[in-house]
Parts: sequence; structure tokens; C-alpha cells
Amino acid sequence: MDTKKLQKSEKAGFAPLSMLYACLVYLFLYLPIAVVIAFSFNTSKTNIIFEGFTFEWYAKMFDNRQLMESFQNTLIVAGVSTVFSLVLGTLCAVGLYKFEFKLKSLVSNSLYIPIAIPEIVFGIAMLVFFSSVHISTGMFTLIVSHITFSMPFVAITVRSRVAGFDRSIEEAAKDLGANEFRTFMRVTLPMIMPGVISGGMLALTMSLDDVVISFFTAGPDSTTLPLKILGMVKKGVSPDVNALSTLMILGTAVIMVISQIAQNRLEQRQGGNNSES
Amino acid sequence: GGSSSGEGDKVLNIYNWTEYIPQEVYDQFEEETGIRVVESTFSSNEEMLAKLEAGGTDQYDLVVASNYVIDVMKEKNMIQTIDKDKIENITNISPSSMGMDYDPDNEYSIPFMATLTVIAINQEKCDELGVTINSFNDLLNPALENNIVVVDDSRELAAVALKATGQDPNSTDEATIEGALDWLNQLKTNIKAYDSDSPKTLLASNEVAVGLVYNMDAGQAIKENDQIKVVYTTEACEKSIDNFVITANSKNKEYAEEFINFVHRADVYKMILDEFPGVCLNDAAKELMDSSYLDNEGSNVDTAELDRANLIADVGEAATYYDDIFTKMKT
Amino acid sequence: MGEPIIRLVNVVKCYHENQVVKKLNLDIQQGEFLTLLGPSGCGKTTTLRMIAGFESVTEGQIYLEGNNVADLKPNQRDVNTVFQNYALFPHMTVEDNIAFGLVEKRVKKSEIKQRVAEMIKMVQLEGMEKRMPAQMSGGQKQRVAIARALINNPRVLLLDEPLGALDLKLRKQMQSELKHLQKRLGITFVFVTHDQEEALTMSDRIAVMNGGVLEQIGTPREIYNRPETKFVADFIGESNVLDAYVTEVSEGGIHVKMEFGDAVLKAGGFVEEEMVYLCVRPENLKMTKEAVPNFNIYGTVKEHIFIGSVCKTVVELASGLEVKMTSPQTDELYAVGTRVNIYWREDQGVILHTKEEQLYNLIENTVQIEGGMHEA
Amino acid sequence: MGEPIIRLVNVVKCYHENQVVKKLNLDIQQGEFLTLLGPSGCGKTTTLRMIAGFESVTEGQIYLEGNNVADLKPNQRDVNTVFQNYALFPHMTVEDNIAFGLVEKRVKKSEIKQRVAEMIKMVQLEGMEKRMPAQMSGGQKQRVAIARALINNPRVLLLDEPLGALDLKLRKQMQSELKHLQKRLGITFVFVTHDQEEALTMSDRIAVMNGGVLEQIGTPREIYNRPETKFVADFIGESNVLDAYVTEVSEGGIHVKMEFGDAVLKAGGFVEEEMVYLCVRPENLKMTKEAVPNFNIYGTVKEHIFIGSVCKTVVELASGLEVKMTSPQTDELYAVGTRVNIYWREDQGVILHTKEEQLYNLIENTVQIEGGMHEA
Amino acid sequence: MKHKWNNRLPMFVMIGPAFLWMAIFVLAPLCYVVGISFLSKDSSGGVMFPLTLASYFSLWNESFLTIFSRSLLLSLQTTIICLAVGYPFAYVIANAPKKHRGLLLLLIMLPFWINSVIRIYGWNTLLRQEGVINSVLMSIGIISSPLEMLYTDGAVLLGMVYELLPFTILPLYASIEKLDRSLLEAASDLGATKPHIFTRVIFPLTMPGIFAGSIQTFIPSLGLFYISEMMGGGSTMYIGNLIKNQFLSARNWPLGAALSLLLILITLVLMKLYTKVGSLEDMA
Ligand SMILES: Nc1ncnc2c1ncn2[C@@H]1O[C@H](COP(=O)(O)OP(=O)(O)OP(=O)(O)O)[C@@H](O)[C@H]1O
Ligand SMILES: Nc1ncnc2c1ncn2[C@@H]1O[C@H](COP(=O)(O)OP(=O)(O)OP(=O)(O)O)[C@@H](O)[C@H]1O
Ligand SMILES: [Mg+2]
Ligand SMILES: [Mg+2]
Repeated sequence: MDTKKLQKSEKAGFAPLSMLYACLVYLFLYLPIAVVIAFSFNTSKTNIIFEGFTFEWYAKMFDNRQLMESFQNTLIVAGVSTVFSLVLGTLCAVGLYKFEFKLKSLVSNSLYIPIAIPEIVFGIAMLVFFSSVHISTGMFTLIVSHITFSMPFVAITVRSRVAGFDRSIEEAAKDLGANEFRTFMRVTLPMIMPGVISGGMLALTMSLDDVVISFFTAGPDSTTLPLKILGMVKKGVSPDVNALSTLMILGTAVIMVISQIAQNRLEQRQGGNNSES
Repeated sequence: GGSSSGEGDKVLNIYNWTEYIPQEVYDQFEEETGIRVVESTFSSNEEMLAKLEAGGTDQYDLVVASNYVIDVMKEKNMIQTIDKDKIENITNISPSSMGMDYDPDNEYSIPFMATLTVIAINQEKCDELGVTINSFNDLLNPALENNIVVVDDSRELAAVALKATGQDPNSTDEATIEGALDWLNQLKTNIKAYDSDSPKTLLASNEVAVGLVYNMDAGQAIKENDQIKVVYTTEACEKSIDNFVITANSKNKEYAEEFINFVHRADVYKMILDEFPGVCLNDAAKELMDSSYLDNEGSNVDTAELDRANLIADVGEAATYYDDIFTKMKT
Repeated sequence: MGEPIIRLVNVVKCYHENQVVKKLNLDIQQGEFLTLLGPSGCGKTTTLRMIAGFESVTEGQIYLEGNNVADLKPNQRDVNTVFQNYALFPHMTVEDNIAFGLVEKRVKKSEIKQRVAEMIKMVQLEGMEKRMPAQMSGGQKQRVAIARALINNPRVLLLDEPLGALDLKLRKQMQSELKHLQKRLGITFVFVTHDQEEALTMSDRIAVMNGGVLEQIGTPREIYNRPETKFVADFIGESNVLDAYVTEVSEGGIHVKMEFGDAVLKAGGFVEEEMVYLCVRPENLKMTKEAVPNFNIYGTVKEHIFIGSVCKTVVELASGLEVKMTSPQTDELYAVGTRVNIYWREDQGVILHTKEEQLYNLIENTVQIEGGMHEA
Repeated sequence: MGEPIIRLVNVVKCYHENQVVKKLNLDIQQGEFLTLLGPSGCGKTTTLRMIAGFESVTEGQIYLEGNNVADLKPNQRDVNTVFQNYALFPHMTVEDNIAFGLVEKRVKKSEIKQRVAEMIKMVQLEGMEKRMPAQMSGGQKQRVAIARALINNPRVLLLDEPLGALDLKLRKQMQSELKHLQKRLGITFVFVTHDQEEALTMSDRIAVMNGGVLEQIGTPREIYNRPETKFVADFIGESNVLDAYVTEVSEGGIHVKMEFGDAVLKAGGFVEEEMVYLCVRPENLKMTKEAVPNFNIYGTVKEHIFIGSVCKTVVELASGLEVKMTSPQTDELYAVGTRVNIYWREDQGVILHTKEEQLYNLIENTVQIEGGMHEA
Repeated sequence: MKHKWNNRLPMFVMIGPAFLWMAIFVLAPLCYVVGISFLSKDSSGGVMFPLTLASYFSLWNESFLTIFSRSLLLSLQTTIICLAVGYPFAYVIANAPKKHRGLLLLLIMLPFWINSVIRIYGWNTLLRQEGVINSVLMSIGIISSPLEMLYTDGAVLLGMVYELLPFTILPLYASIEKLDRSLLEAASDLGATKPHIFTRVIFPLTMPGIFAGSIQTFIPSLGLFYISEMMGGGSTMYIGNLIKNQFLSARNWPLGAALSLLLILITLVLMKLYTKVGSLEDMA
């Protein structure tokens, strides 16, 4: 058997079925999104029948100051709360794996509570809490509440990654003079990165998508996009929401593609250097 | 509160239903008065109440609230009296919606718009099924199986059931309310969906023959599909009136009053109706409206029916009973 | 020698109820090359891990340079370790793995670069700087682990079978590199190995452990020639251990009787009718067809096994017991089946009480060497 | 010998551009004990992994029992492996790890139980049945790995340094257990080890690899006594390789001149003025204060190193070059500084063309043994 | 063996912030919920004294029981389907070339950055009688009359699975990604077939991921009320709707609070059971 054929069959041995499967799942995930995108170009104001093609809604969307403001708010809240819940959640997950202590089961069980409390109760309770300590609603309260409900997702996801972590590798780092912090940064964190990234994505998603809790903890000047959209949906999804969603998806996709290309370039360059030396 | 940002910056925080006042109105208001309007939105009175209750009323200056929560807000000292002198355009408001039971002297509330719960039918489908709707009891027609969309609201549905069985739609008597469950259970088999958000879609896309929906949804469905008609039954409809109220802890009462006055200017009110064609309570504005509004029987509801309609009242603790039968109906 | 750099006092380590290290007392001197030797599972790794600080001490104290280190974390101890399972950082290149410790010490980049290059050269991994550990062979990984620890010039280096995955040739080179480095830099090495030759050549002292207990500690020659317990005699090198019985104690020596013959040996401290062990190393056993004064032990040559530089001969005694002896390949060998008499030089046998398991040399065992003898 | 059970034909393995196994041709016979020997990173593990099916073959074919196995998955090959890094299942007890293969074969529970117990006894892990791998020492883990593979009685067993983490004593026992098992069950063993003695004693044949190339394959004695390349001579055992120059070829032998002396040796196939290598093993080198016919190589004793059963002596030649020789501990040794003449038995030196790197024995090297010689 | 640290500073640094955070922002609200569950409701949807157990007594209610058991069943179905669909998918992603993995992960999450209501609306458009799927199927001629897909229990389940799938996939991915290849090789070497390698080695080793994934699916699924409203036509009630209604239409906050506490309790008990059964003690 010649090399080419072998390499081909080697890749193929694993690929075709699983590739097909992955594509099907992606299809499932993107099916409704495709509809959203399609109807963003619909001339009709309702998402029932595609009547004609137009860019009208995109123009309208940019004119919608409230929509744009709430979009900006959403990005800020999601960004800040994701970073915080990542830091808190990751540290907590690693700590829970590393250390044995009396309150351990309390801490780890309390992680489930924010997920288990119905959103509406949690939202109201949060709001009562804030107003009882005289913190008025606004970005701050919004971010705090988002951190609170997304942190457990980070912690739980990272914990699943940390479980069974090879201790000797951390030991080696400490042995070589790295303190707890440096060991965490240089060894533990890189090794649990897939878990951290997964957790971060979940946190980001939770935050971008939250309506109920945000409703209660947002102030007048901190309305978020989902709140806005929910309101618009109540009166029938108007295509400018579709347009915004489409732009969000396209924007992210473009960023993703660019970063992927940049990364590949970088790798190629490094690879080139390697083979030279 | 988190109301004003920046010194000298005039801000009015308004807490409003979603999609009720278009941005252009706010823009124009700012242009004319220099007061920036910051709008927050809710999608049910209870949400609004819950938020005010939990977070205090100093978050907002002006709130748009339905008639049946005005009493509650008064009782809880959430709102303050309005200086009607500041609102010259009050004269534009249709007198039939002024001085209602919940606020006889309009001390606390100034009406804004009204909502009517109407029956909309798809003429073609109804003909196909051989159904005509003359009374609520016609909704029980077995031919309508899985062919009705209704609002997802316990009070509205119970009111229909109570009226169909000849009871007081604002009853607070537990036994009476529970009596409505039978009727509702009969209706259940005909219901395809409970949808307060976008029932017009089901109507317009020919998926249901009949809808018990808010008039604005009916109006939109009519725009989409010329087979949709509004029908009035022997029983009266339910209606609610949305009012402007000023929160007790508002720091910008004057701005709020200025805004109420602004909204009831005929041209401004027209702007609103053009964008969100609800039940017009501003007589001056109505005269300015063009045919696309006036001819839509969903938006521009029959005035006689509007007057005949039964105003949804606050039932106090009895709300629990209404919810109970609703829960039972859905289990 | 001054104060020991490492001192273990009554150290006990338990896993659950399992005592795996039992009242260990051990002093390791500054600059010393100490080897831990012992059967699999005897607690060598555990002992190293306690010194490095990865494992808590159940009982007892460990002192590093006179200080009790109970509260010191691994990174606060000036000790580096080469792990038995390598424990390389899987997400770092070879280069980054090796540089890890220096980066922690905030050494200048240019210096790190240069020292890493030196280390890589020493462990013969040139050209693999950018490889990831997953792309390396077992022996290559082990060399990275060594380099990673060595580069830090620690006061104490703990090495857990650091050369186990290397071939003989490379192992020899690394042995001498390590040994020279240790001498030159004055690092204290605590070394675990299964290679006895390695232990004997490299160590200043060897500590023999068994089942969590320290059996004997001494220079390689002491351990090899004067084992103090049967376990040590048996464990280090090969040994023929024979059961015997003292029949007579006279000036000429003690007469011992075995199932298969008898002999007269020189020794003190034994009484008549005592059961003893006789221990003779295979390379000290000799055979001849002729009679030998004082020895009267006969057997037949059973097989010759070729093992490189020497030939191993198994002789079956009358009782069926087998003794092993080795002789240089160049010696003439008796054919299988030949009946031979077995003997040894009087100073090369060890006799040992069975009860106390205490070994006494018959006569002090000294190899006559003209001039000096280089020890390890 | 019939058809080989494993046949590698022109097998090449590349990682990216890196050829780590180069046109390997190897036939392994049914029931044979074949050892792969070679320096770290030479491709031994890779070769085993290709046979087992974990690594695809870049070029060439592998046949198991005459069938091309390119398309067979590891679980479809009647081959079991003892992995260099153990690869124990961390979530299973020792018992369950060992039973894994039998459970896969749907062997009856009672039989599994019994066979597992036997294996555990063989690898001396009684009492650890319920332990998890994380609770075991390096050597203990390795024994579990051996037991886990052995219990399946495969037709072919691949062992990647299976005894590397065991102490000498235990290793010897396991060696003999493995060897007997292999003989008794007729399993074909492909064995990787770094322990030359192990390779020499256990193997039927040894394949020496270097840089992905098969250098020589043969019986232990062939490999040891008749190395065919300088690499093999150098790699197996210790060897003194000396540069020399042929000055004269006569009936009496060839006269070679070195920087530090000269000698007359018997050999054929060499021409005058040719550069050659002389290879002599340390145990074959001898020294004396007297003159030796044909040898005229002088040096001074530099040091003696004690390594257990033998003493290693380093002699520094006039040129500054050092040669190593070993002698039994019992021999008398010259004091350091003594001037000695070095010589060897004519049949114990090997002479080799430098150009072709092809070795010829001066005279066929045979150790004279009365009677039979047990090989391996 | 876990270490007994003499110096506990690192522990406090790692767990402390999260613990404090939880104590303030979860415990305090939780106390509030407990508090109001013992109060009486007032007529206008607030709470007032006196303290009473009335809410807890009214928990014993046949329709609540039905709703709870129906919700638990739905959540269970959702979790199982998500695991069944998500596991192989996570496996494929975790085994994709390293440089593509980030992209593939991001592709999973991307749709979820669009508001959930809009996404579910997308499903609505697809599934309705005159929706995309029915039109396509009819135009191809596979079916003659439109299928009834929307406003069925199946649609609710579909919506739930859709909303929660990434919450299953991501932890699974994180734990599958670290699988030691050599263990799979060892299993294969010992004669295990692919399915057996999965059940005997991969599955137990990725248990922490399965655990995390099912928690993150099961618990939130109990509270997702808008799915049943939008995909099921709101004709059946689940715990989420029930509790929401207590606050937003029945104006019975104490009962809502009591129901919430019951829900939390059930969740915690189920978690404990789950960790016991899956012998995942270490995870919880
Ligand atoms: N985590 C653990 N839990 C329980 N027992 C353990 C644990 N680690 C090691 N042991 C046991 O402690 C004993 C000593 O282990 P250690 O690793 O120190 O042995 P070792 O001398 O290094 O052996 P080897 O030469 O085989 O590596 C062994 O019997 C081992 O089974
Ligand atoms: N995944 C890989 N990618 C790239 N190179 C590799 C990979 N695995 C092994 N190599 C290289 O292939 C060569 C042969 O490796 P192999 O593991 O077969 O060596 P080995 O003979 O078993 O060595 P050792 O005795 O040290 O275990 C080595 O140089 C190694 O660096
Ligand atoms: Mg060990
Ligand atoms: Mg290898």
C-alpha cells in the first residue's frame, strides 16, 4: 500500500461517520438560526411567510437608539460578569479539588442553589437584597447578579475537568520552586484550560441570554438586549431583531474566522522557524 | 435612585409596557423640552408591581399601569397625586374613559390607551368548519377542536367563562370562580395554544379559526390576512385601561406631568397610534387618523362595544382562586 | 563531617492503617551521594516524597540543614526532585520544561537560554528543544526530567530511579556526568536505583531499606562485604545462603555441618550446636575436582549460563540444593555432570546467627590491593 | 522453524518528516524470545506499537501468522502488550485491571477469579487485590501491567521494558518466571530491555537497533562475541575500541601500529596502510609487568573502581588514551601508578575495517568449554 | 491522597472569594425566600405578617403533585436525550485536530448568543403547520397534509433539548478531552471492542463530565418556563410556570417561595442520590 492511500484511510478510519454526526448536530443547532437570518431580509413585518427581500430592517436597527444602547449594556455586563465568574468559579473548582476541609460539602452543595432557585424568585430576592442594603439598581447590581448565576456553571464545568488531575505534575512545579500561585498559573491553568474555556462560554451564554433575573436587577439605564428583545417579541418578533441577531452571528463568525486565520499564519511561521533550526 | 446621571442633565425615567411608545416620541420630547426620557419596560402589570415592590419606587418617575393595579398602587403608597392643571391636553381625552371606579377623580391616574379582549375569526376557516360565533358558548363548538388561540391569562379566560355562565366576571367568590372551571375544561379541547405574546401569527397563518385575543393583535392579524374579522358576541368584551401614574418617590414629578401632557397632544398621540395602533382614548388625535387606522376593526374598535365592555377590576385576594382554576385547567 | 543536611528522626508514614515507613532514622551529610536501595514497595519513593514535602509525615521530624521542615512547602525547600514517572509538563516544550525552575527564580532570559542549552547538551537531546513530551521516547522523557531538576543547582537533589529507562551505554555516561556534577557543585544526592552496580559505583553510602525499615547503612564496600542482616546479604548482589549447624568450636576454627557436607571455618562468638547461616557470594565460590583442606562439600555441575563477561555455573549439591557461582568467561569450565568439590577463601565467607540474624565476618574481609583502592 | 509468526517487511515509520524507523525487515519465529536492544530513542517502542497496531505503518507491511495486518485493529490482533508507562486503568482495582482481558473474552467468573489469583501470586502482589493503581509503588504498578497482559495467554506478547522498575532480586525472579512461562506456553515474546544481562540471559535472539535501523540480529553469543558493526561492538557490553594502522601484512599476522604502541595480530582481509579499529572487551584485556610476545603496549594504572563482584581498572596509555579492564575481585591488583604492559588472548580481539565499518574476527572467537554450553 | 496543608492560605485564596460571594449573594436571597415562605400574602401581591405555615400546607395539592412529577419526568427525558446526543458529539470535537477544537466549540455556542426567545421563535417558524419544514416536505411530496408538530409534547422536549444541549456538551468535552490515549490503547490491546472500550474505560473515566453535564442540564430544565409556553402552546404547566404564576398572576408570593424551596430541596436530594448511585462522592 502506498503512503498516500494509507494516510487517507487512516484519517478516514475515524472521520466519515463522526463527521456526519457532528454536521447533523450542528445542523440542529443552526436550523432555527437560519430561519432568523432568513427573515431578517423579509419585507413583511411578521415572521410567517417570506414575502420579499429587503435590507430595510438593518437600517432601521441602527436607528433604534434603545436597541443599540441595550446591546452595548449587554456586552459590558456579559464581558465583566464572565471574567469575574471565570476567576471565582475556576479558583473555587480547583480549590474544592485540592483541599479537604470541614465545610467542603456545604460549599459544593451551595453551588447548585443558584441554578436550582427559580429565576424569578432569585431575581426578586436579589432585588430585595439590594434595596435593603440601599444599593440602587443599575449596571453594578446587574453584573453582580449575573456573576452569581453564572459562576456555578463555571465551577461545575471546571470541576469535571479537574477531577482526576495528575497531581505529580503540580508537585513537579512546586518542587521547581513555583509557589501556589505560580503553579496554578503556569501548570494547573493551562492543563485545565479546556474546562475553563467551556465554563467561560457557558457563563457568557448565560449572561447574554438572561431575561428574568436581569429584569429585576437592571436599573433604568441598564436595560439589556434580551430584555429589550423580549419586549419586542411580546408584540411579535419584528425583523429588526432578526437583523440584529444576524449581525451578531455574522460579526462573531467573522472575528472567529479572522482569528483562526491569524493563528494558522502564526503557527506556519513558527513551524517554518522550527524546521529551519 | 439611579435616575439622573450627570449634573444639569434633565432625565425622566419612565416604566412602560414594551412597544407602547415609539422612540420618536421621546426624541421629540427631548427636542422640545430638553428632558431626556429613559424608558424601562415590563410586559405584565405583575412584573411591574413585583419590581416596584421589591426594589422601591424611586427607580422610576412615571409608570404606565393598567386600571386594576391602580388601587393596589394607591394602597401601597406607590403613587402620588397628579397636578391636573399642568396637563392642559387632558381635554383631548375621551370622557368615557375618565373618572372610572378605580380613580373617580383621576387624582392619581391619567388614561393613556385601552385594550379590548376581542374574538377574532378567520372567516374562511370558520366557513369551512361551519362555525359561527354569536356567543361565548359557541366557542365550545366541537367543530372548533384544536382551532382556538386564547390569551394566556387566568383573569381574562375566567371572565369569559363567568360571563358565558351568567356570572359576574369580576367575582371574588371562591365557589363562583371554581364554577367556571367546568366551562373552561370544555373549552380546553378546542384550544390549540395559549399565547398572549403573538397570537396574531397563528391567526394570520390560518392555523386557527378563532382567537380570543387583544384587539391590537387582532388588528395586526387583519393587516396580514384579510380573512380575519373581529366579531362581537352577545356578552360584552373585557377591557382594561392603561394609565399614567407618577411614583410616590419620583424626583421629577414636573417632568412626568410635562410628559403626560405632551403625549396627549393630538399630533403626538397620532404618532404613537401610527406606530402602535391601540384603542385610541384621545378624541382629538382620532380625528387626525387616516383610513388605515380607522378602517381596521382590530385597532379602531367599535366605540359602542368599548363602552359596553366590562372593565377588569382588581379582585384582591381572589386572584388566587383565579390562578387555581387556571392551574387546574392546565394540569 | 558537620551537621547533616538532611536528618530524619523517627519518621513514620501511614497510608490509612498501612505503615509504609516505620521509625526511619537517617542522617545525610552535606555533599554526600546517598543511595536508597530496597525491594519494590519498600518505601523509597515515599521517603523521598516526604523529604521533598509532597507527603506529610505521620510521625517524627525531618530536618533540612537543621531546620524542622514540617511547615515548609515543597517550593520553599531547596530540594529538587527527578520523579519516577517523570511528571513532565505536557503542555510545554522540552526547552520550557527544563527552563521552568529558572523562570521561577527570575533568572535573566539570556542566561536561561544558555543554561538550558548546556543542559540539553548534557542529556544529549540537541535538536529536540521544541518537542512536546508526548513526542518523545521513554528515555528521552527521563532525560528531560533529569535536566529539569539539575538546572536549578539545588542544595539537595532527590532522584527516583533517574536512569531506569536508559540503555547501558547512555546510563554509564549519565552516571559519570551526574557523579561529576555532584562532586563539582557539591550537591547532596539522594538517589533511588534498582541497578546494584549503579548503586555500588556511584554512592558514597547506601541505605538498604526493607518493608519500611532501614536494614543497614554504610559504604558500598561495607554493604557488599559486611552485610549485617541476612536480608542485606541476600538482597545486594547474589549470595548463596546455606543453613548450617555448629558441631565443634576449637582453636582451629568452628566446625560446621551442612546437610550436604562440612567445613571448618574461622569465626568467634558462636557456640556449639548453634544453627547458623553461611553466606558466600557466587564469585567467591570455587570448585575443583581435587580435595581442599577444611572443605568437604561435593556436588555436580548442573549447567553453565552465559551472561556476557562471566559464566554462571549452577552446582547441585548432594542434598539437591543448588549453589551458584560465577567465573570469568576465560576460565576453563568443568563439563556438565562433573563431580566437584566446593570451597572458598576463608576470608570470603560470612557466618551469621540465625536467631538474631546478626552477621559476623569470619575474618575481616579485605581485598589485598597493592596500593590504594578507589572507593566509588 | 516454519513460517515466522511476525514478519516486518520494509517497515518505515515517519512522524511528520521524521523517519524514526527505516526500512525494517524482521522475522520473528513462533515461540521465540526476541529482544530489541538499542539506545534510547532508536525506535524500539515505535516498532512494538506498530506490531500491536497502535501506530500505523507509513510504508511497508507487517504480517502476523502470514496475514497482512494493515487493516486489523489492536483488539483483533492476538497480541498483548506490557506498556512502558504501564497504562493501568486508574478507575479499576488491581484485580479488575488484571481481569480486564478475560472479561472481554467472556471467560466464566469463577475461572477469572482463579486465574487472577494465580497471576497475582506470580507477580507477588498478594493482598493488594483491592488497591487502586494510584496507591501503588512504581514496581508494583509494573507488575500489574505484566500480569494484565500475561493472563490472556496471547500468541505474541510485546513487552516494553517490563522489568525496568523492579529491584535486582525481584527482577531475577520475574525473569525466570517469564522465561519459564514463555517456554511452557510457547508464547512468542518480543521484549525491549535496557538491561544487557537480561537481554543476554533471556533471549533466543537479540535484534540490535540504532537510529531506526536494524544493525544486527543473532543469538546472544553471536551478538556479544561476533559484533558485525562498530556500533554493536560498542553498544553491547563494554568495549575498548582503538584506532590502529596496518603496517605490515605477513604470514605471522598483521602488524598494527597505534599511537601508543604496536602489536602483531592474526587476521585476513586487510591490506597494508589500512586504518582499522581494534576492539577488545575489558574482561579480555590483561596487564602484566613483564613483556608479552607480539604485544608492546604500555601504560600506567590510573585507578581501580570497585563494582561488586569485579574490579575495574583504568589504564592510561602513553598517548593519554584510557583503556578499561575488569578483573575478578580476587585477583591481585597492581598499585595505582604501576607501569604495565597490556595484552589479550589472540582469539579475543576483534579487528574491523574503518571504511566499511565491517568487523572481522581475527580468529573465530570460541570459548573453550568442557562439555555443553547453555545458551540463554 | 489529599494533603493536609499546614498553611491554609492558598485554600482561603482559592475558595474564599467564591464562598464569600455565595454567602452574600446566594445565602442572603435564600434567607429572604425562606422568610417570605412563612409570611402571609396580602391582597395586592405582597407579603405581610403574621407568620404562618399556610403556604407549606397548601403545597399538598394534587395538581402540584402532578405538575412536579410531570416536570421531573420532562427534565429527566431532556437530560437523557442531551447526554445521548451530546456525548458522541463532544467526543468527536475532543478528538478533532487540536487547532480546530476552539473553533468547533465556539460554533456550538454561537447560536446561543442570540436571544433564546428568538431561537425558539425560529423553531416555531420551522415547525408550525405552514412552517418551513411542512412546506418543504409537502412540496417534495413526502406528506400530503401538514404534520402537527408545534404545540405538542414532542415540541416541548425538542425545545428543552435544544436550549440545554450546550450545557451538556461543554463539560463533557472538557472531561473527554483529557482522556489518556494510552488507556484506550491498553483496552483495545486487551481485546476490548469499541463499544466495550467505551463502557469499560471511556465512560467511567468521563463520569465527572457526565455528572457535570447532567447537573447543568437537569437543574435548569426544571425552571425553563418559556419553552413550554412557546413550543407547547402553554397548555400544560410545569414547575417553572407554576412558580412564575405564583409571583406574577396569583400574587401569592409565600406559596411561590415555598414551592421554590421545595424545588431546591428536591434538586439537592436528587443530586445527593445521583452522586451516591454514580459513586461520584468526590465530585459533590
Ligand atoms: N497513595 C497510597 N495509598 C496507599 N498505599 C500506598 C500509596 N502510595 C504507596 N503506597 C504503598 O506504600 C508502599 C511504599 O511505596 P513506595 O512508592 O514508597 O515504594 P518504592 O520503594 O518506591 O517502590 P518501587 O521501587 O516499586 O517504586 C508500597 O507498598 C505501596 O503500595
Ligand atoms: N508522537 C511522536 N511524534 C514525534 N516523534 C516521536 C513521537 N513518538 C516518538 N517519537 C520519536 O521517535 C523516536 C523513536 O521513539 P521510540 O519511543 O520508539 O524510542 P525507544 O527506542 O522506545 O526509546 P526508549 O528506549 O527511550 O524508550 C524518538 O526519537 C522519539 O523522539
Ligand atoms: Mg518508587
Ligand atoms: Mg521506549
